[in-house]
This record gives sequence, structure tokens and C-alpha cells, in this order.
Amino acid sequence: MNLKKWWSFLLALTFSVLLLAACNGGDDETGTDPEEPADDNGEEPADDENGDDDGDDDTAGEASEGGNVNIAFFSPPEHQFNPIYYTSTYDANVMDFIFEALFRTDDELLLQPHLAESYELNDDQTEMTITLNEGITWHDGEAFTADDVVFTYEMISHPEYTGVRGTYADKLVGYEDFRAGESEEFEGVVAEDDQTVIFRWEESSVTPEFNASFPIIPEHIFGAVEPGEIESHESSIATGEVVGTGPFMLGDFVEGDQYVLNANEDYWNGAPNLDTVTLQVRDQAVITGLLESGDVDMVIQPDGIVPSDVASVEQMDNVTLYQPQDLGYQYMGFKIGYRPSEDVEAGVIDTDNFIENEKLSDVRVRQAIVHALDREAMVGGEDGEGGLLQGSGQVLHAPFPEASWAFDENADIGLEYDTDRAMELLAEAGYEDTNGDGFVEDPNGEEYVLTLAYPTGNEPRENAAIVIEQQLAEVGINVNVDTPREFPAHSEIVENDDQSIDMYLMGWGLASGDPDPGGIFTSHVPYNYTRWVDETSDEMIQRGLSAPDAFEQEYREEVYSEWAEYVSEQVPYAFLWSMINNWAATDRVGGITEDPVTMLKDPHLWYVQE
Amino acid sequence: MTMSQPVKEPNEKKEILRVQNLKKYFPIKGGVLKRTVGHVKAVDDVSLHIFEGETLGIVGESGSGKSTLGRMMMRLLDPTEGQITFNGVDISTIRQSKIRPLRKDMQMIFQDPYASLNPRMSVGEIIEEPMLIQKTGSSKERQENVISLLERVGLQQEARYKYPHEFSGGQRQRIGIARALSTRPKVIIGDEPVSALDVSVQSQVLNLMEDLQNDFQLTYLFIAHDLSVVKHISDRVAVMYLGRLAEVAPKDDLYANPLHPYTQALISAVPTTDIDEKRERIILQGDLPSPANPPSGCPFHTRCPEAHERCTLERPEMTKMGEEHYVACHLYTQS
Amino acid sequence: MRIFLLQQLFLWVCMVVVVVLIAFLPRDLVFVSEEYETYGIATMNMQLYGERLSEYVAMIGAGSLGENRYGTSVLVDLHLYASRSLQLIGIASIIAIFIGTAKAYFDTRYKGIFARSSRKIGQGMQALPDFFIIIVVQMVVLWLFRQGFPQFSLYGNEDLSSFLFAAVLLSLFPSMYFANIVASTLESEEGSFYLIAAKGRGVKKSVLLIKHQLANALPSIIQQIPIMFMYLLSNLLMVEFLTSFRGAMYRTYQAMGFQETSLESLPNQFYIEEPVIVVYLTFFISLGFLVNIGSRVMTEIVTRRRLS
Amino acid sequence: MSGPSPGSTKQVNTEPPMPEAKEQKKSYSPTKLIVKRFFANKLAVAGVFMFLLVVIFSFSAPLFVEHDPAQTNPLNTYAEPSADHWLGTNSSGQDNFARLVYGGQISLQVGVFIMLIVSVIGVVLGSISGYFGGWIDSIIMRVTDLFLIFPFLLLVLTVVTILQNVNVAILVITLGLIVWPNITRILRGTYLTLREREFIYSARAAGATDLRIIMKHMIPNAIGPIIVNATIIMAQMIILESALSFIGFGIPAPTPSWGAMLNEARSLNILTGMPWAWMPPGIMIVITVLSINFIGDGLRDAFDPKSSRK
Repeated sequence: MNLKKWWSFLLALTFSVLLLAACNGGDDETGTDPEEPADDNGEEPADDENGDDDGDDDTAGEASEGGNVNIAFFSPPEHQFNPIYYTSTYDANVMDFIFEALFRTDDELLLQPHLAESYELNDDQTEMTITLNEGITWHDGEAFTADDVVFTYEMISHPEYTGVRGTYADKLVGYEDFRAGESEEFEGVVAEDDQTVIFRWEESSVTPEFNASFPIIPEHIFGAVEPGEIESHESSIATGEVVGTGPFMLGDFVEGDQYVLNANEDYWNGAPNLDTVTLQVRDQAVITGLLESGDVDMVIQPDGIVPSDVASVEQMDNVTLYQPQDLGYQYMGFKIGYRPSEDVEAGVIDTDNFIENEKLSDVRVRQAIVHALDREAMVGGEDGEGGLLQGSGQVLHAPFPEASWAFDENADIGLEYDTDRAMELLAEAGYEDTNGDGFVEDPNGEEYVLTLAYPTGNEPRENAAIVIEQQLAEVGINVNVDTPREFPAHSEIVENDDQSIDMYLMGWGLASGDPDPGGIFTSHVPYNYTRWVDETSDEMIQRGLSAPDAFEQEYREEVYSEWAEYVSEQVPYAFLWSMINNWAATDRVGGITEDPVTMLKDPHLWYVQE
Repeated sequence: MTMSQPVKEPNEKKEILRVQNLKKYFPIKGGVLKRTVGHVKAVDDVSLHIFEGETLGIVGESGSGKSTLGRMMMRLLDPTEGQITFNGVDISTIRQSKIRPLRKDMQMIFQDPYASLNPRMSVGEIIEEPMLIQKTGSSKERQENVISLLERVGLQQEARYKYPHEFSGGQRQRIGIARALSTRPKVIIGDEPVSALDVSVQSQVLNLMEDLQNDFQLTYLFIAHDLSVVKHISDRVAVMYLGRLAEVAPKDDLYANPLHPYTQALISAVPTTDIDEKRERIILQGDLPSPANPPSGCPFHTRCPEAHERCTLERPEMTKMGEEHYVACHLYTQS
Repeated sequence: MRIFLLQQLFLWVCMVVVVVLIAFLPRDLVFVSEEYETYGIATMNMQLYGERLSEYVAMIGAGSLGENRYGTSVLVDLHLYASRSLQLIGIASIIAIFIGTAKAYFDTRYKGIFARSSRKIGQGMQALPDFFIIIVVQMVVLWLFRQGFPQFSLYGNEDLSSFLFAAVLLSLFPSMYFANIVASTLESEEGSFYLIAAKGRGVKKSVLLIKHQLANALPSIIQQIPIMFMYLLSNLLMVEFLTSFRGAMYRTYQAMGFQETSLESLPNQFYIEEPVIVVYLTFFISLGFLVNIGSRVMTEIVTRRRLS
Repeated sequence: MSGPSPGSTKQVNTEPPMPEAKEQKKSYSPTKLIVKRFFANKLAVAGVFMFLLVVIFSFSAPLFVEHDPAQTNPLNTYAEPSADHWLGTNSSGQDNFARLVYGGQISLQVGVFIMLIVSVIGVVLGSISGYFGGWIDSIIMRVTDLFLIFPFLLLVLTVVTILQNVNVAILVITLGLIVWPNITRILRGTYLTLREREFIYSARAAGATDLRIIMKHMIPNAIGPIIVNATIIMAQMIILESALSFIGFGIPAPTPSWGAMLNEARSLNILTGMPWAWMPPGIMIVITVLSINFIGDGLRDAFDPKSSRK
């Protein structure tokens, strides 16, 4: 009896395996066919009135209606397609096609109204009244209204919200109470009528547009869902259920493989030219081959072309490279001071209690170190060879990359690679090699060793540790490189002022377009990991944000330029580099909008030219 | 009177080796699953005895089970059933480790002089090995023994440094004989020791074996596939057919008066040197039946010129027909 | 036969248990996110082992084989990827058997320089690393493209061309292996009595080869099929890996944490999907057993037909 | 013992005389004959020569390779061949030439050690199985059956994934444990045929113990298949190790490995643009494996002249 059962189980299993073989295909191939015939109800391509297409020079081919564009990236998304909960940038890529915000950056990183039609700020910038564009509908046909905006901000402020996007709302009026569940009404964002929404901040907001630039989710869908269950609701994950206002809708997907986005024919900004965009997860090693053969049309953020492949992609006749600078940067921080361990335990940051790190408190030593670093060599050659970045990066002297409006190309900042100058400075500061071991001793004649900590995970950064050790040894500074830690462990010892480390490697990614360095460089903020206490700097940073002067960008530009000069002299950081993104698209795709932060702007303007 | 076995004659001859009702069945594995689907009755109920100092020839076609019988007597194969008594000791069921000392007294010469010598050992090592195993003598004594054995079988003593592949078949068989002699055995079982050799060499080896029998007081069990070979050397001859004994008789008696039709057929095939003697050649019909599926009754009835109905039904028993002359045939039994 | 099948079933169960035991070895993964990067920190935790295993067993008891990292049932996952691989294996097997037999025929039928060198090449090929050959083939094809050869898709599994390309690559080694097997089996038949007899009757050599030798060699050839299949499977890993063919091997490789790594070199051990590993390994084990059983049954049938 | 009788001496003289050549060349042991036959085979000699070159190339590395194969130089990645870096550098700035040379040591070590382990297992289990037969044979054969139909390579991948830190020893042991069934089966077959040879019977007739028969008679006569299969295993293992390293499951960085070097060729840029980075390790694998195979073929023919195809 039992035996028979087992028999039938085995048989069933073997047959199911055979059946699997037999009934393959079909369902997973429908809807992903790139050669689907063009739809005829779209609008004229390229000449779209809203098109801020700044001219693709090589639009030689015939623009055609419909078609599909394949975009490749290296890792699959995690299938959280709700803007308030996603964490992976791959999910963000998918959502860029689907969700939109009231504001978005233009090509100079300035925020411009998008879903918003216009906005008004009161004098002290504590209140912003936004008028929404008319005629915007969700993918399911419902009208987009101010209630959706209010709902979105309520959700990211909600007591049961577990995501990480609260920073967009935490300065709004009543956030604390609402978050704590002490008030039912959220006063921070209020709908005046269907087309008008008002944001209110506790204090003057220098970056009101940024705070109002969070992607909007539909209230008519999620309003009925328990806030705690939004994350796992099918409208957050499933094909056909994700509803946004964007030019494309999430279509069929094969998880971990490819994600089809179908054109939203009712897109408020004009129907997309394309029928579909297919996001494909492809192996990094074969990406260039796929580009060359035209199997893939675009390789974009967050991966882009691997630096070592850039040279060969450049040579491809059918591919255009886009190389905007990344807004993030890597640096080596100097532990100028440490918080005492009592403060660390209590979670207190009190600049008065900081313990000075005598090894690095002399600014000349820090300057000497920067002079000793050959950062050009780290970035590497233009030809895609050598260096840590194979040329896909730029040396940085202040935390403003070139793309940022705060970057002042005329400012005379930065300390050049100059080993003689480095040794001179060390000598001036009293650091000299007294025992002839090839390394300098400190002014008291004691051995001078700097400990460098670094995390794993970012290959160029990992490699930089070794390079820094070698380069500093050349000017006589003995660096003890710690064994690398996993990032969280590394982050913890840096944050908690482990006094055994003198220098550390880390990077900042600047998500917003606003260049305010206050969150990182002000003396008393937690992110001031170097524990650099400098009143001059604090004052400048303050000036850059003080109303009402700071409402003018020119004024801030001036202040930041000045501050950049100061910070590059005081060297709390040795700024290392910022990456250059290497994005590519084949010439089959036309209508791409060039933008420093994304290639996914206005995909409804894309078209296929044969 | 029918007998299931030859009864020991009151004789001054001492019986050195005796087998009783010996059987050896090999299982036949069949199909993909290697299940036993039948048996090859290689030796089926054989009883024999050998007297000290005599030469017993066993004759049969290939496949008649004579080699299996020889190997069983050496306990190189375990009998399926039956008894083997050597020097009064039952060796059919004792453990291999207990047999080992007995091997000193019982040695074997093999059919294929090419296959029976380990190609990776020098001749000296080969001849020395049985002594080494039986732990006889010191190393020096053994070496001397090897040299004298080599000379005794007609090879030069330098031969001991050479390897088997450097010798001809006859020479190799001499090496095999030297090896068999090395432990001074009482009994030597020769499993077709000359059938692989050229006729001219055969007689040399046979002569050597006869000489040695006298010198060493050996008892031979001499297995061969035709009667001509055993004619000269044997005292008695046993004829086997399909795993059974057909006839056992003193040599002269057998050649002069073969009783079993099979023996008659065999003898008629022996080439004779006497031109005057005209003999009718009896040609056997058909092939040897498969031992896996032997004919019922008398196994020989399928080819027997004298077969009658009874032969197909009843298995003939060994019948004494004269002094030491036994035959298993219905022609000589009353129903 | 019944005993044989029971034996196979018992072994199958044993192997699956071993797979489960290995796949669920205690690995405690902690995920931490920073900007664009996510780190998995692996620690060994013996206590977890029992828990993980009993959880898994409980889940199977509840009628589920587990889910992949997206929360989809592993069977759905398996269906998608395994069917691709099965198609690939099927096509490659057909190519391998066809080309293998043809080559073996050629090698045994003719004794000229071509047949001899073809035989030498076949033997030599087996001594070379498959992945290196595949890389070289890829490079040659890419070079041809640049010389103006009509382009087709080398990677992935979407296009018919890339699918066929992968199938051809996959059949490369097994067909050589198969050819060698068939050729040597045919040769071992040579000199047997019936052949000489047939030759004497003036039967044509080709007829002899196909009708007699091949037919007689069939059982021993069929017995070699499981080994050829293993050959195919190990090649499958390389082919799927090198051509980004998203089949079962590729998926298993992925499930073992070897993601398509991005340029920031995500840690290798990003995700390990134990239920996926278990179900895919079970799939391959089952395939192996099926082929084995099939080959035994075929041998039996062919042998019986010959005997009767 | 009595001396040779006149009769028997005469008999010696009537024996056909041995061929002259044999007399002159004195005595050749089987081993010497095999060596002689082996060196008469041109391809085999070429194989030995090539293999020795590979060995010398790999193990005399410290004499002529200046760079440490593990030493990364992040500032000098993907360098083209130069006087300093004969084969350029890889993505970590490691010297390709140094990695090629030291990678050979790893490959050869892996090959030799697995060969030893597997041969020992194969000889022991194969002789037990083939000589004694019976239930122990059945058990061993069922286990090897299993290995023949089970994708153990995948299981190795799983083990490597779980263990993470794999070194040469672990890799050797794991691989050894997978590949023993093949050689065991082959040797069992050899023993099965050997068991029926008459000299085995003669040894048993002389009263030799099983152990003595296995050690003195079986193994020396199976040495041909043992050595031939050992060479095959060695070649296969060198391929397997490089294949594992190639897909990232082998010996982890920074230990150099030919397979890992080839892995870089997955990038199209390197595949088509930097042949110096991946061609040499590929060619080295091919040369090593081919030379071992030539040696194996030569040995096979030398041990068993009948098998050579004419």
C-alpha cells in the first residue's frame, strides 16, 4: 500500500518533470516580443510640444512609431515597486518609468515643477502653495488630485511606516506628533482643493522644492489598505497592479530576468512613441557584446559600462556613450578629534568634549598628506587603462562635483600632488626621520604611525587603501592599514569614535541636488565623523542657508565657493575622487534626454530609428 | 549390482586422494538485473580416488568439467557439494587458512605456460615463491633449491634472472614444473600441462614429468582433452563427459576394451602408429550440449550411436565391470 | 526490474536528503544597506542548523517546496528555467547523437587520412577544457562578425539564433564522446564471426556497419548514454554560464549567490536561495536517475528483441 | 637434489634455440621493456618533453619571475605587455606572467594530489571489489553507479558555496572524493580479468594469502591500467580545477590559477582586445593536458602493445 503510494509519487514527479519540458515557453514569451507591430494611436514622435529634447545629433535614421527598447542592468530588482518602501536602485529604475513627483531636477540640477504646474512660496519660505497640472490621470484612469499628494506624505509620516523615506517629511509641521501617533490630522501637507496643495514647514525651508519632490502614490488604491500592509500589497509588487502617473506601466515580467513596461497611452505629457520598454537583467561580462550586436539598446544607471570596457564601447559605431559625473564622492577622513566614550554611549555630540587627536590636529600634517597623494594616478588614464577607476572619475578638492551649481571652476582650491612640499610641511611641523628608519618621528621623537581603516565592498576604494599606504610611505609617513571590515562594522567604528583609527575611507552619495554641506561638515552634526570643530566653517555653512539671502542661488554660489576654498585648505578630508558614470545607448534609440543624474528622463519621447 | 561409487579394493596401494559425490554448480546471472537464472553443472556428482605413486589421467572434451574438478581438488574452487579427502583429511570444507599448509603436498601445473607465470616476476622469484609462502628453508637454501630445480628441469641456472616472456612455451612449462616441485609435493595435478605445446615439445615435457615422478615419488593427476596424451603417462584413465564420469579403468584395460560408447569414440580418434591396425573411426554427431542445460537421463544420449529409450529417461550409475574398471552406461546395466 | 527501481528510488531519496543537508548548512546572513550597496554578512551558527532544517521539513509537510527570493514558488521558478534547459539538452542530445553516429560511421567506414585525423581530433577534443574551447569559438564568431559575417545573437536565450548557438556549443563535446563510444563499440564487433560470414556473402560494408554492427552494438551504446548525459550536464553549466543562457544551471549558479556582479563588486554571497538550490539539484538528480532508468529499460528491451 | 639426468640435458638441446637478439641483449625486465617501448613512441616522448617544460616553467618560477603573483597594484591595472610586465596586468594590477607561472604550480599540485588520492582509493577499493567480489563488490559498485549518474559537480559547487574559504587541500579532497568511482570501476574490471589468469591460480595453489596475491601478483600486473588511468585523472583534474576557478568556485583569489585568469576573458573587451591576458593560460592548460594525455597514450601502448592501433 504504502509502497504503491511512493511509486505513484515517483511517477508523478518524473512525469511532472517531463511535462515541464513539454509545455515550456508560450506564457513567458508573450508580451516580450520586441518586434511587436507599432501601435497607431500614439502621437508624432520627437516634435512633442513638451519635448525638452536637447538634440541628439545623430538622429540620422528614420524615426518610427512603436517598437521596443531593451535596457540592461546587472542585477535584478527586489520587487518592491512602491516608492515609499523600495530600497534597491534597480527597483528605482523600474519605478522611474511609473511614478512621478511634483518636482524634478533639470539638467543643471535645479528642481522644476513636474506634476506641479506652478508654486508659490511665502516670504520666509515656511509655506509653499502648489498648483497641480490638470488632466493628469493614474494608469487606471482615476484623476490625479491633491489628495494623492497629501496621502503620500501622510504615509511616509505614518506611525506604522517602516521605510526610510521619512526625511522628505520630517521638517513638516506636525510631523513629530503624527509620526508618534498623537495626532490624527497631518498639518504639514494640506489639500486646498483638487488642484492645490499646501506644504508647511516648522522652520524656513531652504530646499522646499526638494522636500516636495517625493514620488506620489495613488490614494485611491492604497487608501483602503492598512498602512502596515502597503509594503506587501499587490499594488506594490505585482504586474498590472502597480499604478502610477508615469509614461509607462509595469507589464509582464519574468522575475530576475526581464521586466516589460507598457506604454501609458493616456500619459498627460503625451503618449509614448514606444510600445514597450524592456528592462533586462544581463550578465555584466556579456553586456558590451549585447550592445554591439544590438540585443540591448541602453546600458544605464546604476551600473553603466564597466570602466575597463569603456574604451571598446567608445569604438563601437552604433553606440553613443554618455558620461555624466556622479554626484557622490569618495574621501579619506582624518580623525581630528574623538568623542569621549561616555558621550558615545549616551549618544551625545558635544563639541566641547571632543578629545583632540594630536597626530592629526596640526593642519600642516593633514596638508602634507594630501600633497603626498597622487590622486590623478588613482583615477587613472583616459584610455581606460590603469588607475583605480580606469579613468572613469575625476579628482575632487571639495564636496561639489562639476555637475553641481555650487562648483566654481575659477576657484583656486586644492592641494596638488607634490611630495617635496609634503615633506617640507612635515618638517615645518616638526616631523622628521630621527632614527633613520625611513619614516618620520613625531616632534617628541616618538614613532609616528597612522592607522587607516577601510571597508570592503567598493573595489576602487579597497584598492585605494593600499595605494595610500604606499604613497604616504614615500614622504616618510608610516601608515598601518587595518584589515578591511564589512561596511557596517567599519561605519560603526568611525561613527563611535574608535580611538585606534586615525584615518578612514568612506564615500558620500548625494541624493539631492542641493549642495548644502551642513549635514556633514557642521561641527556638531553626527555625520561630522572627523569631529572637525571649526567656527569659520560653521559660520560659512550657516550663511549659505540663512534666509532670505540664501533664497538667491547666486548668493549661495558665492558662499559655497568661499567655503570650498576654506575646507580644501583646512583638510578635514582628503577628497579623493568622484566617479564618472558610463552610460551608453545604441543609435537605434532616439529622443534621449541628456541629464546629469539620469537617462530615464522623459522616456515617452524615446523612439526607435531603423 | 549398481554402485554409486567405486569401492575401495583390498589392495596394498595406498589411497592418497579421494573425491566423493563432488559437485560444482556455477550460477548463471541473467538479464539486466543479474539474477541467477540457472546453473552450469560443471562437475556433477563425481567420485574418484587416486593411489599414491600412480598417474591418473582424466580425459574429456573442453567443457566437460575436468579442469574444474582439478581446481576443486586443489580447493582453488570451493565445491558446491561433496567431499575431498587428502591423505585421510577431509579438505572439502576446511577454511583456506587451514589448507595452506597442505598445499605444500599438493601442487598444480597449469595448461597455459604463457598465462600461468606472472609476467612481472623473474623466473627465480616464480620458483621461489611457493617455498617463500611455505616458509621452507633460509633464503640461501631456497636460492640453491631454485638453481637445482632449474637444472633438474633442464634449464640453465642463469634463467632465474630472466623473465617469462623470454622463454619459449616448452621452457615455460618447465619453469611451471620446477615451481610445482619446489615444495616437494606428494601430488601434482597437471591441468592439461602439455596441450598448449607443440607436439614435439609435448613428448619432451611428458618424458620429463615421468622422470620426475620416479625421482620424487610423485602422484599425478593428469588432465587432458584427448586420450593420446595420457596414453603413455597414465596408470589409470577416467573419462569425463559433461561434468560426469563416463568410464574409469586401468589404462591398458581401457584402451583394449573401452566399454562406454563415448570412450570408444575417443579411442577411435586417437591417431595410431600401427598401420596394420585398422580401426573404424567413430564420428560423434552434433556438438557438446550446454552444461547449463544438460540432456536428461544419460548426458551422452544425444550423441550416442547406441542410445535407446532408457538413456533419455534414466541416468546411468557407475557400474563395476572389471578390476578397477567402472562404466556409467545403460548398455551394461539391467533394467 | 522492480527491485532495481526500488533501489533507484532509495538512492534518489538518499541523494535528495544529502542535498538538503548540505544546502541548509548553517549560514546566518545579515543584510546591511548603504547607498547603492548592500552587504551580506555571513556567520556560522550551529544552533540555526536544526531550526532551519525543521522549518524546511515543516514547510514541505505543509505542501510547499519553498519560495525563491521574490516569494514565488520554486516550482514556478523551476518550470521557467528548467524547461529552457531541457529544450537545450534535448536539441543538443539529438545533435550529439546524430553527429556522433555520423562521425563514428565515417571514422570506422573509411580508413583514409581524413577519417584518421577526424578520429584523432575527436579523441584530442576530449582532453581539452570545454570552457576554453567555447571561449575560442566565441572569439572566432565575434571576429567573423567584424569581418562582415552576418550577425546573430550570441548571448541569452531569447532569439532562436542564440538558442541554437548554445545548443551547438553544448553538443560539441558530447557528440565527440558519443562518436568515440560508438566507434569503439563498432570496432569491438569487428572480427566477430557473423561479420566475417556476412562479408563472405558479399554484404556491402555500409550495410554491414549499419544493419549488423550498429544493431548489435546498440545495447552497449545505450548503456553509455547516462555517462554521456553527465558529460552534457557538466558542459551545460559552462555553456549557460558563458552564453548567459538563463537555464536551470544558470539559475542554480545564481541561487548559490553568484549574482551578475555589478561593477562595484557586490559581495559574492549576496543571496543564497536554499529552497531553490534544493529543488534544482533535485531536478538534476531526477534527470540523472531518469536517464539511467531509461537506459536500463532500453537496454533490456533491445537485448530481449535480439534474443528473441 | 639430484643433478640433471643426461636425458633431460639432451632435451634442453633439442629445444629450438632462442633468437640471437635476445641472447645478446641479455635480460630485459618487463619494466625495462615498457620503458623501451615508451621511448620509441615519438608522441609520448614529445609529451614528456612538453610536460617537463611545464613543470620546470612552473617550479623554477622564483628564479626568473620578479613579481609576486598575489601583489596587486591598483594603479597599474589592465596594463599592456611591457618589459616589466611581459603579459601585462589584470584587473587588480597583478602581473599576468607571474600568475601564469605560479598558476601552473597550483594546477600541477591539484592534478598530482588528486591523482594520488584517487589512485590509492581506486587501487584499494578496486582490488577489494574485483578480487573478493560478493557483497562487498556489490556495495562498492552500487556506490560508483550512483556517482556516475549524479551531478556531483553541482554538489561540490554547493559545498564550496557553503564553506566559502576553499584552499588547495579542501579542493583536492572534495574533488578526490568525487572522481574516485571512475578509476575504481576501471581497476575492478582489470582485477576481474586478472583474477581468472592462471598465474593467480598458481599463486593460490602455492598457498599465497589474498594479501600476497593482491600485492605481488595483481597490482604489479594492473600497474598499466593504474598508471594510465592516473594520467587521465591528472589531466581531467587540471581541467576541472581550472573550470571551477573559471566560474568562481575554485581556489579563491589572490591565489593564482589558470582558470581564474581565463575568467577575465568573459569580458568582451579583454576577449577581443587583450588576448595576452587570457590566451597564455588557455594555451598552458591545453599544453599541459595534451602532454599528459600523450604520456598516458604512450604508457598505454607501452604497457599493452596489443592495444595500439595500427
